Amino acid sequence: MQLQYEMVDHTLIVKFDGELDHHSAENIRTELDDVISQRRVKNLIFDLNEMRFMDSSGIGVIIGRYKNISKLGGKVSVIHVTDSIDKIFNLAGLYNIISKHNNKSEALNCM
Amino acid sequence: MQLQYEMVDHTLIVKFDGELDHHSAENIRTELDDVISQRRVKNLIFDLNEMRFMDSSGIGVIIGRYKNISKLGGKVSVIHVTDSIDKIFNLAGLYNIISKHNNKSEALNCM
Amino acid sequence: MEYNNYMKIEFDSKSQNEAFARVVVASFASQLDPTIEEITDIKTAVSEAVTNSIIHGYESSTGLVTVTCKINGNKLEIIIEDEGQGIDNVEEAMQPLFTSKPQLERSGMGFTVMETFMDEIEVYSELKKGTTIRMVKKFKSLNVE
Amino acid sequence: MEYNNYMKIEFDSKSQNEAFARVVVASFASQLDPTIEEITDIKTAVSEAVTNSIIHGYESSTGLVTVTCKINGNKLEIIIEDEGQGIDNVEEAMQPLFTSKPQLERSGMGFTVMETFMDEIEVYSELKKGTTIRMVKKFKSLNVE
Ligand SMILES: Nc1ncnc2c1ncn2[C@@H]1O[C@H](COP(=O)(O)OP(=O)(O)O)[C@@H](O)[C@H]1O
Ligand SMILES: Nc1ncnc2c1ncn2[C@@H]1O[C@H](COP(=O)(O)OP(=O)(O)O)[C@@H](O)[C@H]1O
Repeated sequence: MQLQYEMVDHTLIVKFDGELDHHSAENIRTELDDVISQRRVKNLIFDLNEMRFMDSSGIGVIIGRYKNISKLGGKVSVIHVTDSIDKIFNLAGLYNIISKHNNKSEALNCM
Repeated sequence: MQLQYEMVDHTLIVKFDGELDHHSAENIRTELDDVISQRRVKNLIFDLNEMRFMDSSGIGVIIGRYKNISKLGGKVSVIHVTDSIDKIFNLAGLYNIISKHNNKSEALNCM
Repeated sequence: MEYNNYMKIEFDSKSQNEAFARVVVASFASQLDPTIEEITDIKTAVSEAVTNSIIHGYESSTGLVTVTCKINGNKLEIIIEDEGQGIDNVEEAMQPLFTSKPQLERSGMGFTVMETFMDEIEVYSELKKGTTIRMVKKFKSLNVE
Repeated sequence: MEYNNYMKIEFDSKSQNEAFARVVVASFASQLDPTIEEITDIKTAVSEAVTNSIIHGYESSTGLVTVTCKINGNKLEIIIEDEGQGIDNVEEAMQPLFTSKPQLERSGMGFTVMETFMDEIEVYSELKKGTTIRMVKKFKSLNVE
Protein backbone atom coordinates (compact mmCIF):
# COMPACT_ATOMS: atom_id res chain seq x y z
CA MET A 1 0.00 0.00 0.00
CA GLN A 2 1.32 3.42 -0.99
CA LEU A 3 0.11 6.84 0.10
CA GLN A 4 0.26 9.96 -2.06
CA TYR A 5 -0.25 13.42 -0.61
CA GLU A 6 -1.49 16.73 -1.92
CA MET A 7 -1.99 19.85 0.22
CA VAL A 8 -4.60 22.44 -0.72
CA ASP A 9 -4.68 25.30 1.82
CA HIS A 10 -5.02 23.47 5.14
CA THR A 11 -6.59 20.39 3.64
CA LEU A 12 -4.52 17.25 3.10
CA ILE A 13 -5.66 14.93 0.33
CA VAL A 14 -4.43 11.38 0.92
CA LYS A 15 -4.60 8.99 -1.99
CA PHE A 16 -4.52 5.29 -1.09
CA ASP A 17 -2.93 3.02 -3.69
CA GLY A 18 -3.17 -0.68 -2.83
CA GLU A 19 -4.85 -2.88 -0.25
CA LEU A 20 -5.89 -1.71 3.21
CA ASP A 21 -6.18 -4.53 5.72
CA HIS A 22 -4.97 -5.18 9.26
CA HIS A 23 -1.46 -5.91 7.96
CA SER A 24 -1.03 -2.64 6.07
CA ALA A 25 -3.07 -0.56 8.58
CA GLU A 26 -0.29 -0.24 11.13
CA ASN A 27 2.25 1.38 8.81
CA ILE A 28 -0.41 3.58 7.27
CA ARG A 29 -1.50 4.87 10.67
CA THR A 30 2.06 5.79 11.69
CA GLU A 31 2.88 7.44 8.38
CA LEU A 32 -0.42 9.38 8.25
CA ASP A 33 -0.17 10.69 11.81
CA ASP A 34 3.38 11.87 11.12
CA VAL A 35 2.38 13.74 7.99
CA ILE A 36 -0.71 15.24 9.67
CA SER A 37 1.24 16.65 12.59
CA GLN A 38 4.24 17.82 10.54
CA ARG A 39 2.22 19.69 7.94
CA ARG A 40 -0.23 21.13 10.47
CA VAL A 41 -3.20 19.70 8.62
CA LYS A 42 -6.69 21.00 9.45
CA ASN A 43 -8.97 18.96 7.15
CA LEU A 44 -8.50 15.56 5.57
CA ILE A 45 -9.78 14.05 2.33
CA PHE A 46 -9.30 10.32 1.70
CA ASP A 47 -9.14 9.57 -2.04
CA LEU A 48 -10.04 5.88 -2.53
CA ASN A 49 -9.82 5.81 -6.32
CA GLU A 50 -6.85 3.42 -6.33
CA MET A 51 -7.86 1.41 -3.26
CA ARG A 52 -7.94 -2.12 -4.60
CA PHE A 53 -9.19 -3.79 -1.39
CA MET A 54 -10.41 -2.75 2.03
CA ASP A 55 -11.92 -4.67 4.94
CA SER A 56 -13.19 -3.39 8.30
CA SER A 57 -9.63 -2.59 9.39
CA GLY A 58 -9.99 0.43 7.10
CA ILE A 59 -12.86 1.78 9.17
CA GLY A 60 -10.61 1.81 12.20
CA VAL A 61 -7.96 3.77 10.30
CA ILE A 62 -10.46 6.36 9.05
CA ILE A 63 -12.33 6.79 12.34
CA GLY A 64 -9.04 7.03 14.24
CA ARG A 65 -7.88 9.93 12.03
CA TYR A 66 -11.35 11.51 12.22
CA LYS A 67 -11.12 11.62 16.03
CA ASN A 68 -7.81 13.48 15.97
CA ILE A 69 -8.84 15.90 13.23
CA SER A 70 -12.27 16.71 14.67
CA LYS A 71 -10.81 17.42 18.12
CA LEU A 72 -9.03 20.38 16.51
CA GLY A 73 -12.15 21.50 14.65
CA GLY A 74 -11.29 19.98 11.27
CA LYS A 75 -13.41 17.98 8.84
CA VAL A 76 -12.87 14.63 7.13
CA SER A 77 -14.33 13.34 3.88
CA VAL A 78 -13.93 10.47 1.43
CA ILE A 79 -14.01 10.58 -2.37
CA HIS A 80 -14.15 7.98 -5.15
CA VAL A 81 -15.71 5.26 -2.98
CA THR A 82 -16.27 1.90 -4.74
CA ASP A 83 -19.50 -0.06 -4.23
CA SER A 84 -17.95 -2.67 -1.96
CA ILE A 85 -16.26 -0.12 0.30
CA ASP A 86 -19.43 1.97 0.29
CA LYS A 87 -21.30 -1.07 1.64
CA ILE A 88 -18.78 -1.36 4.50
CA PHE A 89 -18.95 2.37 5.29
CA ASN A 90 -22.75 2.23 5.39
CA LEU A 91 -22.74 -0.79 7.72
CA ALA A 92 -20.46 1.08 10.09
CA GLY A 93 -22.54 4.26 9.93
CA LEU A 94 -19.44 6.13 8.83
CA TYR A 95 -21.42 8.73 6.89
CA ASN A 96 -22.89 9.99 10.17
CA ILE A 97 -19.54 11.55 10.98
CA ILE A 98 -17.72 12.07 7.70
CA SER A 99 -19.07 13.08 4.31
CA LYS A 100 -18.75 11.41 0.93
CA HIS A 101 -18.12 13.33 -2.28
CA ASN A 102 -17.69 12.38 -5.89
CA ASN A 103 -14.40 14.15 -6.43
CA LYS A 104 -11.74 16.43 -5.01
CA SER A 105 -13.27 19.77 -5.98
CA GLU A 106 -16.65 18.87 -4.48
CA ALA A 107 -14.96 17.75 -1.29
CA LEU A 108 -12.80 20.91 -1.09
CA ASN A 109 -15.90 23.05 -1.56
CA CYS A 110 -17.42 21.61 1.59
CA MET A 111 -14.39 22.07 3.83
CA MET B 1 -6.65 -21.60 -22.97
CA GLN B 2 -7.95 -20.41 -26.34
CA LEU B 3 -6.72 -21.33 -29.80
CA GLN B 4 -6.82 -19.00 -32.79
CA TYR B 5 -6.27 -20.24 -36.31
CA GLU B 6 -4.97 -18.78 -39.54
CA MET B 7 -4.48 -20.73 -42.77
CA VAL B 8 -1.83 -19.66 -45.30
CA ASP B 9 -1.76 -22.04 -48.29
CA HIS B 10 -1.45 -25.46 -46.67
CA THR B 11 0.09 -24.17 -43.46
CA LEU B 12 -2.01 -23.78 -40.32
CA ILE B 13 -0.86 -21.16 -37.83
CA VAL B 14 -2.13 -21.95 -34.33
CA LYS B 15 -1.97 -19.16 -31.77
CA PHE B 16 -2.08 -20.30 -28.14
CA ASP B 17 -3.68 -17.81 -25.74
CA GLY B 18 -3.48 -18.90 -22.09
CA GLU B 19 -1.85 -21.62 -20.02
CA LEU B 20 -0.84 -25.01 -21.40
CA ASP B 21 -0.63 -27.69 -18.72
CA HIS B 22 -1.88 -31.26 -18.31
CA HIS B 23 -5.39 -29.95 -17.53
CA SER B 24 -5.74 -27.86 -20.68
CA ALA B 25 -3.72 -30.26 -22.89
CA GLU B 26 -6.52 -32.76 -23.39
CA ASN B 27 -9.02 -30.30 -24.90
CA ILE B 28 -6.32 -28.67 -26.97
CA ARG B 29 -5.24 -32.02 -28.42
CA THR B 30 -8.80 -32.95 -29.45
CA GLU B 31 -9.56 -29.53 -30.91
CA LEU B 32 -6.25 -29.33 -32.80
CA ASP B 33 -6.53 -32.79 -34.32
CA ASP B 34 -10.05 -32.00 -35.50
CA VAL B 35 -8.99 -28.78 -37.17
CA ILE B 36 -5.92 -30.40 -38.74
CA SER B 37 -7.87 -33.22 -40.33
CA GLN B 38 -10.83 -31.07 -41.40
CA ARG B 39 -8.76 -28.37 -43.10
CA ARG B 40 -6.33 -30.83 -44.67
CA VAL B 41 -3.34 -29.12 -43.12
CA LYS B 42 0.15 -29.91 -44.41
CA ASN B 43 2.42 -27.77 -42.22
CA LEU B 44 1.92 -26.40 -38.72
CA ILE B 45 3.23 -23.26 -37.02
CA PHE B 46 2.71 -22.85 -33.27
CA ASP B 47 2.59 -19.16 -32.29
CA LEU B 48 3.46 -18.89 -28.58
CA ASN B 49 3.27 -15.11 -28.30
CA GLU B 50 0.28 -15.19 -25.94
CA MET B 51 1.22 -18.40 -24.11
CA ARG B 52 1.31 -17.28 -20.50
CA PHE B 53 2.47 -20.58 -19.00
CA MET B 54 3.68 -23.96 -20.23
CA ASP B 55 5.11 -26.99 -18.48
CA SER B 56 6.37 -30.28 -19.92
CA SER B 57 2.80 -31.28 -20.82
CA GLY B 58 3.22 -28.81 -23.70
CA ILE B 59 6.08 -30.84 -25.14
CA GLY B 60 3.80 -33.85 -25.37
CA VAL B 61 1.21 -31.80 -27.25
CA ILE B 62 3.75 -30.43 -29.72
CA ILE B 63 5.58 -33.71 -30.34
CA GLY B 64 2.28 -35.55 -30.70
CA ARG B 65 1.18 -33.14 -33.50
CA TYR B 66 4.67 -33.31 -35.05
CA LYS B 67 4.39 -37.08 -35.36
CA ASN B 68 1.11 -36.89 -37.26
CA ILE B 69 2.19 -34.02 -39.52
CA SER B 70 5.63 -35.46 -40.37
CA LYS B 71 4.12 -38.84 -41.30
CA LEU B 72 2.41 -37.04 -44.16
CA GLY B 73 5.55 -35.16 -45.16
CA GLY B 74 4.70 -31.86 -43.45
CA LYS B 75 6.84 -29.56 -41.29
CA VAL B 76 6.27 -28.06 -37.83
CA SER B 77 7.77 -24.91 -36.35
CA VAL B 78 7.34 -22.62 -33.33
CA ILE B 79 7.48 -18.83 -33.24
CA HIS B 80 7.62 -16.20 -30.48
CA VAL B 81 9.12 -18.56 -27.88
CA THR B 82 9.65 -17.01 -24.42
CA ASP B 83 12.86 -17.66 -22.45
CA SER B 84 11.27 -20.06 -20.00
CA ILE B 85 9.58 -22.15 -22.69
CA ASP B 86 12.78 -22.06 -24.74
CA LYS B 87 14.58 -23.62 -21.77
CA ILE B 88 12.03 -26.46 -21.66
CA PHE B 89 12.24 -27.02 -25.44
CA ASN B 90 16.03 -27.17 -25.25
CA LEU B 91 15.96 -29.67 -22.39
CA ALA B 92 13.67 -31.91 -24.41
CA GLY B 93 15.80 -31.60 -27.57
CA LEU B 94 12.73 -30.33 -29.40
CA TYR B 95 14.77 -28.28 -31.84
CA ASN B 96 16.22 -31.49 -33.29
CA ILE B 97 12.88 -32.18 -34.92
CA ILE B 98 11.09 -28.84 -35.27
CA SER B 99 12.48 -25.42 -36.07
CA LYS B 100 12.18 -22.14 -34.20
CA HIS B 101 11.61 -18.81 -35.95
CA ASN B 102 11.20 -15.24 -34.80
CA ASN B 103 7.94 -14.57 -36.56
CA LYS B 104 5.31 -15.81 -38.97
CA SER B 105 6.87 -14.68 -42.21
CA GLU B 106 10.24 -16.25 -41.37
CA ALA B 107 8.49 -19.50 -40.46
CA LEU B 108 6.37 -19.49 -43.61
CA ASN B 109 9.50 -18.93 -45.73
CA CYS B 110 10.99 -22.18 -44.45
CA MET B 111 7.93 -24.34 -45.06
CA MET C 1 -21.86 -31.35 2.69
CA GLU C 2 -21.14 -33.33 -0.48
CA TYR C 3 -18.64 -31.59 -2.70
CA ASN C 4 -17.17 -31.40 -6.20
CA ASN C 5 -13.85 -29.88 -5.25
CA TYR C 6 -11.98 -29.42 -2.00
CA MET C 7 -8.96 -27.61 -0.63
CA LYS C 8 -7.60 -26.87 2.81
CA ILE C 9 -4.78 -24.52 3.68
CA GLU C 10 -2.99 -23.83 6.93
CA PHE C 11 -0.50 -21.04 7.60
CA ASP C 12 1.24 -19.15 10.39
CA SER C 13 -0.83 -16.47 12.13
CA LYS C 14 1.29 -13.68 10.63
CA SER C 15 -0.37 -10.57 9.29
CA GLN C 16 1.33 -10.83 5.88
CA ASN C 17 -0.67 -14.04 5.37
CA GLU C 18 -3.98 -12.13 5.41
CA ALA C 19 -3.52 -11.04 1.79
CA PHE C 20 -2.24 -14.53 0.91
CA ALA C 21 -5.39 -16.17 2.32
CA ARG C 22 -7.60 -13.84 0.27
CA VAL C 23 -5.74 -14.69 -2.94
CA VAL C 24 -5.91 -18.44 -2.27
CA VAL C 25 -9.67 -18.48 -1.68
CA ALA C 26 -10.36 -16.14 -4.61
CA SER C 27 -8.23 -18.31 -6.86
CA PHE C 28 -10.01 -21.51 -5.77
CA ALA C 29 -13.40 -19.81 -6.25
CA SER C 30 -12.52 -18.78 -9.79
CA GLN C 31 -13.77 -22.16 -11.06
CA LEU C 32 -17.28 -21.00 -10.10
CA ASP C 33 -17.02 -18.29 -12.76
CA PRO C 34 -17.70 -15.55 -10.22
CA THR C 35 -18.53 -11.91 -10.86
CA ILE C 36 -16.06 -9.29 -9.63
CA GLU C 37 -18.54 -8.40 -6.90
CA GLU C 38 -18.78 -12.01 -5.69
CA ILE C 39 -14.98 -12.29 -5.58
CA THR C 40 -14.73 -9.05 -3.60
CA ASP C 41 -17.40 -10.30 -1.18
CA ILE C 42 -15.57 -13.53 -0.36
CA LYS C 43 -12.16 -11.82 -0.20
CA THR C 44 -13.57 -9.35 2.31
CA ALA C 45 -15.24 -12.02 4.46
CA VAL C 46 -12.12 -14.21 4.45
CA SER C 47 -9.96 -11.23 5.34
CA GLU C 48 -12.17 -10.45 8.37
CA ALA C 49 -12.16 -14.01 9.71
CA VAL C 50 -8.44 -14.63 9.15
CA THR C 51 -7.54 -11.26 10.70
CA ASN C 52 -9.65 -12.12 13.75
CA SER C 53 -7.83 -15.42 14.21
CA ILE C 54 -4.50 -13.62 14.02
CA ILE C 55 -5.21 -10.68 16.32
CA HIS C 56 -7.92 -12.00 18.67
CA GLY C 57 -7.34 -15.76 18.51
CA TYR C 58 -3.58 -15.84 18.87
CA GLU C 59 -2.91 -12.27 20.03
CA SER C 60 0.86 -11.95 20.45
CA SER C 61 1.63 -15.67 20.10
CA THR C 62 1.96 -17.54 16.79
CA GLY C 63 -0.30 -20.44 15.88
CA LEU C 64 -1.87 -21.98 12.82
CA VAL C 65 -4.88 -20.67 10.94
CA THR C 66 -6.76 -23.15 8.75
CA VAL C 67 -9.01 -22.30 5.82
CA THR C 68 -11.08 -25.06 4.19
CA CYS C 69 -13.07 -24.58 0.98
CA LYS C 70 -15.62 -26.93 -0.50
CA ILE C 71 -17.43 -26.37 -3.75
CA ASN C 72 -20.82 -27.99 -4.20
CA GLY C 73 -22.68 -26.95 -7.33
CA ASN C 74 -22.83 -23.16 -7.21
CA LYS C 75 -22.12 -23.04 -3.46
CA LEU C 76 -18.78 -22.31 -1.85
CA GLU C 77 -18.40 -23.29 1.81
CA ILE C 78 -15.50 -21.63 3.64
CA ILE C 79 -14.40 -22.72 7.10
CA ILE C 80 -11.84 -20.66 9.01
CA GLU C 81 -10.38 -22.16 12.18
CA ASP C 82 -7.91 -21.25 14.88
CA GLU C 83 -6.87 -22.91 18.13
CA GLY C 84 -6.53 -19.64 19.98
CA GLN C 85 -8.24 -17.84 22.90
CA GLY C 86 -11.80 -18.51 21.83
CA ILE C 87 -14.77 -16.19 22.38
CA ASP C 88 -16.50 -15.99 25.75
CA ASN C 89 -19.84 -14.62 24.54
CA VAL C 90 -20.41 -15.20 20.83
CA GLU C 91 -23.72 -13.34 20.72
CA GLU C 92 -22.14 -10.21 22.18
CA ALA C 93 -19.07 -10.54 19.92
CA MET C 94 -21.30 -10.59 16.85
CA GLN C 95 -23.03 -7.29 17.72
CA PRO C 96 -22.12 -4.49 15.34
CA LEU C 97 -19.46 -2.18 16.83
CA PHE C 98 -18.55 -4.61 19.63
CA THR C 99 -14.80 -5.00 19.91
CA SER C 100 -12.53 -6.18 22.69
CA LYS C 101 -9.61 -4.28 21.17
CA PRO C 102 -10.60 -0.61 20.72
CA GLN C 103 -7.02 0.37 21.61
CA LEU C 104 -5.92 -1.29 18.32
CA GLU C 105 -8.47 0.84 16.45
CA ARG C 106 -10.61 -2.21 15.69
CA SER C 107 -14.06 -1.12 14.56
CA GLY C 108 -16.05 -4.10 15.81
CA MET C 109 -17.55 -4.51 12.34
CA GLY C 110 -15.82 -7.75 11.32
CA PHE C 111 -18.71 -10.12 12.03
CA THR C 112 -21.23 -7.69 10.56
CA VAL C 113 -19.20 -7.52 7.35
CA MET C 114 -19.01 -11.34 7.16
CA GLU C 115 -22.79 -11.61 7.70
CA THR C 116 -23.50 -9.01 5.04
CA PHE C 117 -21.12 -10.31 2.37
CA MET C 118 -21.89 -14.02 2.74
CA ASP C 119 -25.18 -15.93 2.52
CA GLU C 120 -24.73 -18.01 5.68
CA ILE C 121 -22.49 -17.76 8.72
CA GLU C 122 -22.12 -19.95 11.81
CA VAL C 123 -19.70 -19.35 14.67
CA TYR C 124 -18.49 -22.04 17.07
CA SER C 125 -16.10 -21.05 19.80
CA GLU C 126 -14.79 -22.38 23.08
CA LEU C 127 -12.60 -20.47 25.52
CA LYS C 128 -8.94 -21.58 25.39
CA LYS C 129 -9.82 -24.04 22.61
CA GLY C 130 -10.36 -21.87 19.58
CA THR C 131 -12.86 -20.54 17.08
CA THR C 132 -14.44 -21.93 13.91
CA ILE C 133 -16.30 -19.75 11.42
CA ARG C 134 -18.34 -21.51 8.74
CA MET C 135 -19.60 -19.37 5.89
CA VAL C 136 -21.43 -20.16 2.65
CA LYS C 137 -21.66 -18.11 -0.51
CA LYS C 138 -24.05 -18.90 -3.36
CA PHE C 139 -22.71 -17.85 -6.73
CA LYS C 140 -25.26 -16.43 -9.14
CA SER C 141 -23.22 -16.86 -12.30
CA LEU C 142 -23.80 -20.63 -12.46
CA ASN C 143 -27.52 -20.33 -11.69
CA VAL C 144 -28.41 -19.34 -15.23
CA GLU C 145 -27.39 -22.62 -16.82
CA MET D 1 14.72 -26.41 8.48
CA GLU D 2 14.00 -23.32 10.59
CA TYR D 3 11.57 -20.99 8.96
CA ASN D 4 10.14 -17.47 8.93
CA ASN D 5 6.84 -18.30 7.32
CA TYR D 6 4.94 -21.49 6.63
CA MET D 7 1.93 -22.71 4.72
CA LYS D 8 0.52 -26.07 3.76
CA ILE D 9 -2.27 -26.78 1.34
CA GLU D 10 -4.10 -29.96 0.42
CA PHE D 11 -6.55 -30.44 -2.42
CA ASP D 12 -8.30 -33.09 -4.49
CA SER D 13 -6.22 -34.70 -7.24
CA LYS D 14 -8.27 -33.02 -9.97
CA SER D 15 -6.56 -31.54 -12.97
CA GLN D 16 -8.21 -28.11 -12.55
CA ASN D 17 -6.25 -27.80 -9.28
CA GLU D 18 -2.91 -27.79 -11.16
CA ALA D 19 -3.32 -24.10 -12.03
CA PHE D 20 -4.65 -23.41 -8.53
CA ALA D 21 -1.53 -24.96 -6.92
CA ARG D 22 0.74 -22.79 -9.10
CA VAL D 23 -1.09 -19.61 -8.09
CA VAL D 24 -0.98 -20.51 -4.38
CA VAL D 25 2.76 -21.16 -4.33
CA ALA D 26 3.52 -18.10 -6.48
CA SER D 27 1.40 -15.94 -4.21
CA PHE D 28 3.12 -17.25 -1.06
CA ALA D 29 6.54 -16.71 -2.69
CA SER D 30 5.71 -13.10 -3.52
CA GLN D 31 6.92 -12.04 -0.05
CA LEU D 32 10.45 -12.99 -1.23
CA ASP D 33 10.25 -10.17 -3.77
CA PRO D 34 10.95 -12.56 -6.66
CA THR D 35 11.84 -11.73 -10.24
CA ILE D 36 9.38 -12.77 -12.95
CA GLU D 37 11.83 -15.48 -13.96
CA GLU D 38 12.00 -16.90 -10.44
CA ILE D 39 8.20 -16.97 -10.21
CA THR D 40 7.98 -18.76 -13.57
CA ASP D 41 10.61 -21.28 -12.43
CA ILE D 42 8.71 -22.28 -9.27
CA LYS D 43 5.33 -22.28 -11.02
CA THR D 44 6.74 -24.66 -13.62
CA ALA D 45 8.36 -26.99 -11.07
CA VAL D 46 5.20 -27.07 -8.91
CA SER D 47 3.08 -27.75 -11.97
CA GLU D 48 5.26 -30.74 -12.89
CA ALA D 49 5.19 -32.29 -9.42
CA VAL D 50 1.46 -31.73 -8.81
CA THR D 51 0.59 -33.07 -12.27
CA ASN D 52 2.66 -36.18 -11.57
CA SER D 53 0.78 -36.82 -8.31
CA ILE D 54 -2.53 -36.48 -10.15
CA ILE D 55 -1.80 -38.60 -13.21
CA HIS D 56 0.85 -41.06 -12.01
CA GLY D 57 0.24 -41.12 -8.24
CA TYR D 58 -3.54 -41.44 -8.22
CA GLU D 59 -4.15 -42.40 -11.85
CA SER D 60 -7.92 -42.73 -12.27
CA SER D 61 -8.75 -42.58 -8.54
CA THR D 62 -9.06 -39.38 -6.47
CA GLY D 63 -6.84 -38.68 -3.50
CA LEU D 64 -5.26 -35.72 -1.76
CA VAL D 65 -2.20 -33.82 -2.93
CA THR D 66 -0.33 -31.79 -0.31
CA VAL D 67 1.97 -28.84 -0.96
CA THR D 68 4.00 -27.42 1.92
CA CYS D 69 6.06 -24.21 1.65
CA LYS D 70 8.60 -22.90 4.12
CA ILE D 71 10.46 -19.65 3.77
CA ASN D 72 13.82 -19.33 5.47
CA GLY D 73 15.75 -16.18 4.62
CA ASN D 74 15.94 -16.08 0.84
CA LYS D 75 15.19 -19.81 0.48
CA LEU D 76 11.83 -21.34 -0.38
CA GLU D 77 11.39 -25.03 0.38
CA ILE D 78 8.49 -26.71 -1.42
CA ILE D 79 7.33 -30.23 -0.54
CA ILE D 80 4.78 -31.99 -2.74
CA GLU D 81 3.27 -35.21 -1.45
CA ASP D 82 0.77 -37.82 -2.53
CA GLU D 83 -0.34 -41.14 -1.08
CA GLY D 84 -0.65 -42.79 -4.46
CA GLN D 85 1.04 -45.62 -6.41
CA GLY D 86 4.61 -44.67 -5.62
CA ILE D 87 7.60 -45.11 -7.94
CA ASP D 88 9.29 -48.49 -8.33
CA ASN D 89 12.66 -47.24 -9.57
CA VAL D 90 13.26 -43.57 -8.77
CA GLU D 91 16.61 -43.40 -10.59
CA GLU D 92 15.06 -44.65 -13.81
CA ALA D 93 12.01 -42.38 -13.39
CA MET D 94 14.27 -39.34 -13.14
CA GLN D 95 16.03 -40.04 -16.46
CA PRO D 96 15.19 -37.49 -19.13
CA LEU D 97 12.53 -38.81 -21.54
CA PHE D 98 11.59 -41.74 -19.29
CA THR D 99 7.82 -42.01 -18.96
CA SER D 100 5.49 -44.82 -17.98
CA LYS D 101 2.62 -43.13 -19.81
CA PRO D 102 3.68 -42.50 -23.44
CA GLN D 103 0.09 -43.28 -24.51
CA LEU D 104 -0.99 -40.08 -22.68
CA GLU D 105 1.60 -38.10 -24.68
CA ARG D 106 3.72 -37.56 -21.55
CA SER D 107 7.19 -36.42 -22.53
CA GLY D 108 9.13 -37.88 -19.61
CA MET D 109 10.66 -34.44 -18.99
CA GLY D 110 8.90 -33.57 -15.70
CA PHE D 111 11.75 -34.47 -13.35
CA THR D 112 14.33 -32.89 -15.67
CA VAL D 113 12.34 -29.64 -15.66
CA MET D 114 12.11 -29.69 -11.85
CA GLU D 115 15.86 -30.30 -11.56
CA THR D 116 16.65 -27.49 -14.00
CA PHE D 117 14.28 -24.87 -12.58
CA MET D 118 15.00 -25.47 -8.88
CA ASP D 119 18.27 -25.42 -6.91
CA GLU D 120 17.74 -28.68 -5.04
CA ILE D 121 15.46 -31.67 -5.48
CA GLU D 122 15.02 -34.87 -3.48
CA VAL D 123 12.58 -37.66 -4.27
CA TYR D 124 11.31 -40.18 -1.74
CA SER D 125 8.90 -42.84 -2.91
CA GLU D 126 7.54 -46.16 -1.79
CA LEU D 127 5.33 -48.46 -3.87
CA LYS D 128 1.64 -48.35 -2.81
CA LYS D 129 2.55 -45.73 -0.17
CA GLY D 130 3.15 -42.58 -2.17
CA THR D 131 5.70 -40.05 -3.32
CA THR D 132 7.29 -36.98 -1.73
CA ILE D 133 9.22 -34.40 -3.74
CA ARG D 134 11.26 -31.85 -1.79
CA MET D 135 12.59 -28.89 -3.75
CA VAL D 136 14.45 -25.74 -2.75
CA LYS D 137 14.74 -22.46 -4.62
CA LYS D 138 17.18 -19.71 -3.62
CA PHE D 139 15.88 -16.26 -4.48
CA LYS D 140 18.48 -13.82 -5.74
CA SER D 141 16.50 -10.65 -5.14
CA LEU D 142 17.02 -10.74 -1.37
CA ASN D 143 20.74 -11.57 -1.64
CA VAL D 144 21.72 -7.98 -2.29
CA GLU D 145 20.72 -6.68 1.13
N1 LIG E 1 -11.02 -15.84 16.12
C1 LIG E 1 -11.33 -15.16 17.27
N2 LIG E 1 -10.77 -15.52 18.43
C2 LIG E 1 -11.06 -14.86 19.58
N3 LIG E 1 -11.91 -13.81 19.64
C3 LIG E 1 -12.50 -13.40 18.51
C4 LIG E 1 -12.24 -14.05 17.27
N4 LIG E 1 -12.98 -13.44 16.32
C5 LIG E 1 -13.66 -12.46 16.94
N5 LIG E 1 -13.38 -12.42 18.27
C6 LIG E 1 -13.96 -11.50 19.27
O1 LIG E 1 -15.12 -10.89 18.71
C7 LIG E 1 -15.00 -9.49 18.71
C8 LIG E 1 -15.73 -8.88 17.54
O2 LIG E 1 -15.10 -9.26 16.32
P1 LIG E 1 -15.29 -8.38 15.03
O3 LIG E 1 -16.76 -8.14 14.81
O4 LIG E 1 -14.56 -9.01 13.92
O5 LIG E 1 -14.65 -6.98 15.40
P2 LIG E 1 -13.11 -6.53 15.59
O6 LIG E 1 -12.21 -7.55 14.96
O7 LIG E 1 -13.05 -5.22 14.90
O8 LIG E 1 -12.89 -6.43 17.06
C9 LIG E 1 -13.51 -9.23 18.73
O9 LIG E 1 -13.21 -7.94 19.25
C10 LIG E 1 -13.02 -10.37 19.63
O10 LIG E 1 -13.21 -10.05 20.99
N1 LIG F 1 3.96 -38.81 -7.96
C1 LIG F 1 4.26 -39.90 -8.70
N2 LIG F 1 3.66 -41.09 -8.42
C2 LIG F 1 3.96 -42.20 -9.16
N3 LIG F 1 4.82 -42.19 -10.19
C3 LIG F 1 5.45 -41.05 -10.52
C4 LIG F 1 5.19 -39.86 -9.79
N4 LIG F 1 5.95 -38.88 -10.34
C5 LIG F 1 6.63 -39.45 -11.35
N5 LIG F 1 6.34 -40.76 -11.47
C6 LIG F 1 6.92 -41.71 -12.46
O1 LIG F 1 8.08 -41.14 -13.00
C7 LIG F 1 7.99 -41.06 -14.42
C8 LIG F 1 8.72 -39.85 -14.95
O2 LIG F 1 8.13 -38.66 -14.50
P1 LIG F 1 8.35 -37.31 -15.32
O3 LIG F 1 9.80 -37.11 -15.52
O4 LIG F 1 7.61 -36.21 -14.61
O5 LIG F 1 7.70 -37.59 -16.73
P2 LIG F 1 6.18 -37.73 -17.21
O6 LIG F 1 5.26 -37.15 -16.17
O7 LIG F 1 6.14 -36.96 -18.49
O8 LIG F 1 5.93 -39.19 -17.39
C9 LIG F 1 6.50 -41.04 -14.69
O9 LIG F 1 6.22 -41.47 -16.01
C10 LIG F 1 5.97 -41.98 -13.62
O10 LIG F 1 6.16 -43.33 -14.00
